[in-house]
Amino acid sequence: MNLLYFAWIRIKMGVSGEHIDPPKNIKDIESLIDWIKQRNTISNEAFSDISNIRFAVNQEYVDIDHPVQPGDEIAFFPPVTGG
Amino acid sequence: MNLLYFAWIRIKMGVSGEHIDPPKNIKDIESLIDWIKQRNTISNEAFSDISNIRFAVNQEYVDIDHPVQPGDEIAFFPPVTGG
Amino acid sequence: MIRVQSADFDVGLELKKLTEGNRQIGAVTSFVGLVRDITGEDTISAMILEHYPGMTEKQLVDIEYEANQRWDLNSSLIIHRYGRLGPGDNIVLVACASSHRESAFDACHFLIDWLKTKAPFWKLEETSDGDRWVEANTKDDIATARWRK
Amino acid sequence: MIRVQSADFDVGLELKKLTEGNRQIGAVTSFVGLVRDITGEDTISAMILEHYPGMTEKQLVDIEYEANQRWDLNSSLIIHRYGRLGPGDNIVLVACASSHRESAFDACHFLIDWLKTKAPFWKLEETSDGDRWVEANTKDDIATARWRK
Repeated sequence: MNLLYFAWIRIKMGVSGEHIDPPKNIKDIESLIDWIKQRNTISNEAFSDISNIRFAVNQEYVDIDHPVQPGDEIAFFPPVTGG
Repeated sequence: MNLLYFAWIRIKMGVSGEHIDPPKNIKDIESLIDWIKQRNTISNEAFSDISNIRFAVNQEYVDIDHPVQPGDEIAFFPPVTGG
Repeated sequence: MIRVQSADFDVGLELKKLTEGNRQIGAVTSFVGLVRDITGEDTISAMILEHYPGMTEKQLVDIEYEANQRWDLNSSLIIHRYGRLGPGDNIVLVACASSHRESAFDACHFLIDWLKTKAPFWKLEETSDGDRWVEANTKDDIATARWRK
Repeated sequence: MIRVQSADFDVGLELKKLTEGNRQIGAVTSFVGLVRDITGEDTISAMILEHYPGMTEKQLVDIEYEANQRWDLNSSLIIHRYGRLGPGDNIVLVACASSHRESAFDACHFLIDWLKTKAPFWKLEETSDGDRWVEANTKDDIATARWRK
């Protein structure tokens, strides 16, 4: 599973992405975030306000209950400000 | 009084304009048109369908009951098709 | 600014001049009208744009002034050509620059809608079926009417 | 066509290419977004546009496809820059060509509204008061929502 971070989430995490191998019980974005947060203080802090975070799985916008599986590219970022 | 004709009205009239000195009883566009028409067949034909003619007095759009007076620049043309 | 001319215009250059030196501009919206080679069923070889010199400039100045009263624009431009034009040729350019995109869009749309019904131009098309005066389109009147306050 | 690039673009050239050889095009509407030197109370010295390579292109392709489904366009173009930009620099160009102006206007407006809420870009402003991430604007969500069918 490849995680990608953008904008201030990238800054807070200190990396632009990471390859992870999460436990089997992680089935959706929400449980993935819970797992990311419990790893260390930095991750816990970066994901403290989920209302300001958007998610994409394999480059498509998804909701927090969207399923995730091994091999997915999962991105976390603030609301976009393009244009 | 200067009359100007544009587009198919110009073609039908055979001139792009004329200087006229109409009788005193001509007070508005409507009576001016009646006077123009009674002069000859060409003018009568050119102004036969007033619903397809628009009017401007001194370069501003006006309605058919708009007053006219000596010295005015009065234009007759079809509905515009600019842009 | 408004210009009525027979010469062509360079859209890129005109847009550049419109924003030059003003860094409060965040949005530029433009409309370019071009001569099409077919309308309805006939092929068009040329279009002659006749206008009413003097009144045209007056109407364009008025229309541009109204757009600037209604929307917060940094700058605006209307260029309208007259004379003989061929398929693919530019006819008209309308451009509006503003801090924000909604003003730029609405003002530009307003201007071209009003030009269609207020600018004293008449189009004569030279077609395969002979010359033909373009008739005013009631759709244009409807488009203009929606801007009435 | 869509392009995501750090290099600047030439608006005049891009619009010319958009209509070249197609004489059914009667209307070209374009939007250019530029970096402003002030937002709110702070002076901006530069803006860094970060994006999500891969997803950006995918979203732009999808948005352009939808516009072409909804409106009868002859051609369309989206160019979005990324990287470090200064005040007055071009950020984005959206252009739509059509036989008629309403399609060109609506499609162009639709595209920029959707870009604002769907294209995965994030803006970091370097201001006199320090660096600051630009926050998403609820006005943009509202502008986008009105295009929902």
